[in-house]
Amino acid sequence: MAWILAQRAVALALTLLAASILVFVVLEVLPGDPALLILGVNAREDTLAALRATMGLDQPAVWRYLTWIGGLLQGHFQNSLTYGVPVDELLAPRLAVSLPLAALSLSLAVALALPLGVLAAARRGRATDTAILALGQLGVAVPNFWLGILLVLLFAVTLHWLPAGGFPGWEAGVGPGLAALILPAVALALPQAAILTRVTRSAVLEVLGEDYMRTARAKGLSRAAALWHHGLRNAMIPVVTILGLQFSFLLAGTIIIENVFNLPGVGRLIFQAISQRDLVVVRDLVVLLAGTVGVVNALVDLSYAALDPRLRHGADGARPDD
Amino acid sequence: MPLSFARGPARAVAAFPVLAAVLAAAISSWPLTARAAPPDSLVMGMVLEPPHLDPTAGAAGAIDEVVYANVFEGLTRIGPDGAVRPGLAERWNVSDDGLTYTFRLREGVTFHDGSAFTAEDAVFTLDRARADASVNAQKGLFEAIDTVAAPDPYTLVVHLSRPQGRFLFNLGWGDAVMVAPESADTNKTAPVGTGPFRLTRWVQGDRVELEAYPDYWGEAPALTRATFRFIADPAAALAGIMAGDVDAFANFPAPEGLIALETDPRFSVVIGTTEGETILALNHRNPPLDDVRVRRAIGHAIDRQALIDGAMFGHGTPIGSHFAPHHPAYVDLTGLSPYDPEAAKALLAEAGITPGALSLRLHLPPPSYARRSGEIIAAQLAAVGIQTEIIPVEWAQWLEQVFRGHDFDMTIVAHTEPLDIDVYARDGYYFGYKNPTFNGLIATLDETTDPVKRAELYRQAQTRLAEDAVNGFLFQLPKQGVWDARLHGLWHNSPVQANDLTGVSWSE
Amino acid sequence: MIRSPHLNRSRLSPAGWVGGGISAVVLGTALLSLVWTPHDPTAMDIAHRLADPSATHPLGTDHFGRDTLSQLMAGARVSIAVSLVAVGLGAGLGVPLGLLAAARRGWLDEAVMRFNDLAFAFPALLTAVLLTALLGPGAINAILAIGVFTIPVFARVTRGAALAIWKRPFIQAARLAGRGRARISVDHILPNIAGSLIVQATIQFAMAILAEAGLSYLGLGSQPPEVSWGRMLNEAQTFLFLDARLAILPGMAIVVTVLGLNLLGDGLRDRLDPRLHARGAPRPNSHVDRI
Amino acid sequence: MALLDIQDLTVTIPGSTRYAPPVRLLDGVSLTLASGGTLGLVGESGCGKSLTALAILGLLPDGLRAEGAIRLDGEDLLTAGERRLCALRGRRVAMIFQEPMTALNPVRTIVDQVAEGPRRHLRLSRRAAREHARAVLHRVGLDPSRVSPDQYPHALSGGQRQRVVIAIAVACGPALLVADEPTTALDVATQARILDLVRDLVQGEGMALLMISHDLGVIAETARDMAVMYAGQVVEAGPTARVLAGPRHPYTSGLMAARPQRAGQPGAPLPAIPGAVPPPDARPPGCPFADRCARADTGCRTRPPLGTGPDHRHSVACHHPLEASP
Repeated sequence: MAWILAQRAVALALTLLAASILVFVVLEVLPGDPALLILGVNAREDTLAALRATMGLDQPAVWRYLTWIGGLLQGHFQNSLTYGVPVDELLAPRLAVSLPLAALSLSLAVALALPLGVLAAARRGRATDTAILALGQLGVAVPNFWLGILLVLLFAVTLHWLPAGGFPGWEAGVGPGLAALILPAVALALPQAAILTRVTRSAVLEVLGEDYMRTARAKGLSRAAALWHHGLRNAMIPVVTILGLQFSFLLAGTIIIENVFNLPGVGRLIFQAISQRDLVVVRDLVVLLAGTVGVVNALVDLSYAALDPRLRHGADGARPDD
Repeated sequence: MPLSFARGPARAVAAFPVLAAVLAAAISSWPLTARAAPPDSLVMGMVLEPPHLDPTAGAAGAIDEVVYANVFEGLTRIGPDGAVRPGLAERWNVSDDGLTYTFRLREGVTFHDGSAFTAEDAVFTLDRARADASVNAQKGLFEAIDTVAAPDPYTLVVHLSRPQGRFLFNLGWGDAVMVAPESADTNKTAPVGTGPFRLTRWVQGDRVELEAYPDYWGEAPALTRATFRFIADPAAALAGIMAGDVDAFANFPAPEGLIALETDPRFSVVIGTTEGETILALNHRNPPLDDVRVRRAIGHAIDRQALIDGAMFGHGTPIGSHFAPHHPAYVDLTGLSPYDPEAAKALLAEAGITPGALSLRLHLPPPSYARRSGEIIAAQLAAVGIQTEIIPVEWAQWLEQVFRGHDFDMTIVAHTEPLDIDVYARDGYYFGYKNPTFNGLIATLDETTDPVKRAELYRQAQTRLAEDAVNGFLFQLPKQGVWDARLHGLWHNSPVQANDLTGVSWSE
Repeated sequence: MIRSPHLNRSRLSPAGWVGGGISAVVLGTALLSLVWTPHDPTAMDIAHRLADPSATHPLGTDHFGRDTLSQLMAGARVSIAVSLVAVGLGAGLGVPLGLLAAARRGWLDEAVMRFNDLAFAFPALLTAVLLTALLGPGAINAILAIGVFTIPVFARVTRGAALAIWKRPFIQAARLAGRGRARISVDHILPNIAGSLIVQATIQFAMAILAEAGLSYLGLGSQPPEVSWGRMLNEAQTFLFLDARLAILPGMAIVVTVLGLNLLGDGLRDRLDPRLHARGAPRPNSHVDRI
Repeated sequence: MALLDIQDLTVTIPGSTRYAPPVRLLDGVSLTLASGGTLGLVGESGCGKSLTALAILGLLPDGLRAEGAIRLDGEDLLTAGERRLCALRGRRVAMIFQEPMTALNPVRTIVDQVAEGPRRHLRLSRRAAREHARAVLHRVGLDPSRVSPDQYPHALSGGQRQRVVIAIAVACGPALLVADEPTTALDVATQARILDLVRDLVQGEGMALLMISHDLGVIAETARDMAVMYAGQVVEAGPTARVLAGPRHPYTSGLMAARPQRAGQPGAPLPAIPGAVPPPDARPPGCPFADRCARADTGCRTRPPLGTGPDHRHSVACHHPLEASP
């Protein structure tokens, strides 16, 4: 277990190192001078030079990379070029939007997909199964941003039930906050749920064909009891794998969805920062996101061990999937 | 033999989506249509968020749109009509040679931190703006200043090195607002000015909240709270104002959205003027754009009305030169470059260009007026045999590649600074226009203070540009104001980029 | 869990046929748009903008008065072209990489897999956004951005399928006969995993259509005067209150296309993918003592 | 009254199209087993032995149809409701499976899996069920000092796992124990010990045993009566000693001839009998064994044989049975 953890940590560190170098280099060659953007068309050469100096842009690239990474390792974030405040201060209020959004859509997706997937598997080949499969196919094909637009059209423009976009802030209360997040969360969740439903269905079907399910039935357990007590935990392994993979899609999805719904979250911040050439914010966010994906993948691996005792001792330490 | 799944658990699993639906219904029952703010407060929507809140250290118009006249004040201020009015300077004298300005400052003015505003602060402000290490985006405004002195706490004497006709106007810009030495360096995030409102909170990416400053020297504003919300997406902006989340947009981002709002009695839609001349800038450095016949051909190829209809949904005034139509010195020169594709083709032929042989790049910055106009112009140019490659760019790239790098053929941009016809006299300016006669006109203008003579010089300058077909002159950007019909006192026009809230109030 | 012995595995399922039909129609429309559209998809007629559907404009016009039907047809062309080239790029690099990794194993295999992990650690869209910010928006760069993320998918699938084939006796025999690893990869491995690859390509193609739409929606895909479904959606978004039709139609085009490709992919998977019998789907006879 | 009485059990799978006829997997199987008795069911792989076992437990795969009657204590299981079947499974009739490697849930401890039946059927508390399970595990030879009941299956050897499977089956003291090839997946030494355990349990607890095996040796050691199945039908049945001493069906004799080879691989063709079991959808109209039978004539290929025998205890379904030995 400890060995797996150590392996994971080293891999993650290497990934992050590669990611940081990659993003730094990309941003170095990205056209657009942040100082010029701040000072605009009437800026004079001496003014620009003065601003670049205050932003530290006149230092050599290697030095800037090292001070950046060194600072990050000590938990010290540099100041955003546009906002002039440390990135973590900028990030905190954004996370207060993006994290609840991600959590909401993820739990929505899971709450929809697991029961539907199990139901479809249990009713395999019947009308219920066919309907769920058809809905799933449709869900996979719908781009989340278009779904977002449709939801706005229906619930905001036509019915006036929910706000079309924007975020009132949590200080306005939990209710209005959640109300602002519900449509974006649904737009993010439904396509994910469609994929998850299909995975759950086939995982449960596979488990239903396992010998130990028959053993359980031979003990006198009903189909449902056998599925509940013996099937679900085994079926969860591929589902958790896909959930982990989806997390990265979820991050990407929030970038688009936050733009559709005008939510001041991390996704909008990164989009803004790229267009404003706020190199400091972009590189911090990219490394942060890559790190989050890495940590989530590691958590997925750990959850295998929680789900499957065979992996706890590293006996046959391969992933059950693949 | 029963082979189906037992019924009980099927019902149990089916309960999950039901729960979710109930949860959604519970949330949706929250009151959402209530007006966003009580009558002594205002939520103002803006398209762009200011990068920071110090108008003396950045060019972004959004900074001024939040803080100008609200948080920060200058010695003079620009009124809604564009005229210079007294600000923190109660009155002033100008010496006969036009070189010495003596300002009498208001007494009893305090900064938001409680410290008094005196002539020492004014000296500090002006010296800081023109210092070597200055990061003022409009350092050129202070170029003519020779010395600044404070003989007593309420008197400020400024000596110029040369007469400058627009000096008092310049002092009314956001870049010239008064700041205190103690807070100058932190104004970006914690602005400390002398205005009627002070900052209470800034949620980056979302909003800036202001509240009335109780010790304001002047008449207290009717509003006690004001919130600026940043909504970049036009659809979200429309939804926001429809839902009452936002009370006003000084400049609504999408002209098509106005169609729905104009017929709605809940809203006032006021189309005003801005200082934004929208032009199709041509790079004179790149042949054949150095050929006046080609530039004129481009002028004839453009159907301004189609442009205004298609890109701006009918809002906007066609222009024939680089000058705002609402200015007294404006001359309508659109007749010099009427829409005439045949004339355009003839001119191109005259310049030796075979149809389809000329291909030009068109760099388009992000605003929708530019992107949409670009698409239409590309189609119009194609009709006279000029191929166009559309290259959308972010502002950062536009500034570096187009504005400074001069690596472009054509671009569409609105020049939003007031009375900025002088940019055509600048050496090495991005479109590369060179005309000694025009430069002479501008030099004379700069030193002329007599309004009548200035107007005449402006007319000559406009005509010169139109005759030289320096750029494609498209239309004056409208100010598309939309607000709750019960709101009063918002500016109808925008002579400077500002949302002055001092006179805003709710009827009821 | 018993499959009838009568079940004919060589036939496509009805859903597969539907998917194939939809894909064919979309492809046909794209090809047709090369030679004929009801109107020039880029021709503006500002006087007749936002027109409702009529005899001249069966699906109405957009904010510049362009014919929506013609635009949708031309959009199919761009979506398919971008996706096809992107998937071709991904397969063209990913498949050899996967074959190589499976044939050589060792450090090369390890390097390929780590590269995969790295690619998966980055949110694909974020990288695509960065890439287009770096290179400028446009169809070519959208292809690059999408293609880059298709490479590891193909590499992984190829490697997995190839490894299974390498263990087969006939490959061992070929090895003993002195054939080189490269030869075996091309002559024996590739034909045996082609089914899986075709299925994967179909699915990736659908993903690429979605990705292209997403990039174009953000304004990072193909540029005017080229028409694409994603950009049509982007442009339509501000007209939501005026004319929802403009936002609904391109979205439906995307959904139908992706749906068709996914159905086709699933149908092909049932028919072509041998791994189906190994996992994921019901195992025939697992319960019954070999009837 | 017999404990288990199977009459004319036929299991069919519907045709893949509307016009295709249903395929018969089991064709008129009749078996009886008295309380406390032992019955062996033998035949090559694919003869329908396991399907018979699953039919008794009511665990036929989805889509299969069973007709005829399976009576347990006089109660017809084919018409019983699912709820009733759940109450009987594990309590009155239990089953030992062939593959100990896959028959156990990998994510639950063995004591958990053994305790589940008692908790349900014997209405024991969680704690009492676990105590019971520990005792059963000890009874099947898993000494708690050597094999912790809190282990997961993957930590156990094949033989140990099969003991757990047996423990699960016998935990509630069923009247009928169905053992489906319980030793096939095990090595020879372990096979013997597991067989001893099964025999010991059956005798000790007074259970009836239906032993299913392709191995005549296993049947000879454990069953007093036996039935030989071929292609979904019972072709010969009688007291084990009599049948083995004088097989009357050519197939039975073929099986016996093949015995010394002990085909290790299930499903491998028996060397003494040429050909293989015909698949269910390709059975000949007459005697299903006709194609492999040296004694077959044209009548064998067209007319199905009827069950006959020298007396009612030893029956055979063959047109040309071998001579009964004295």
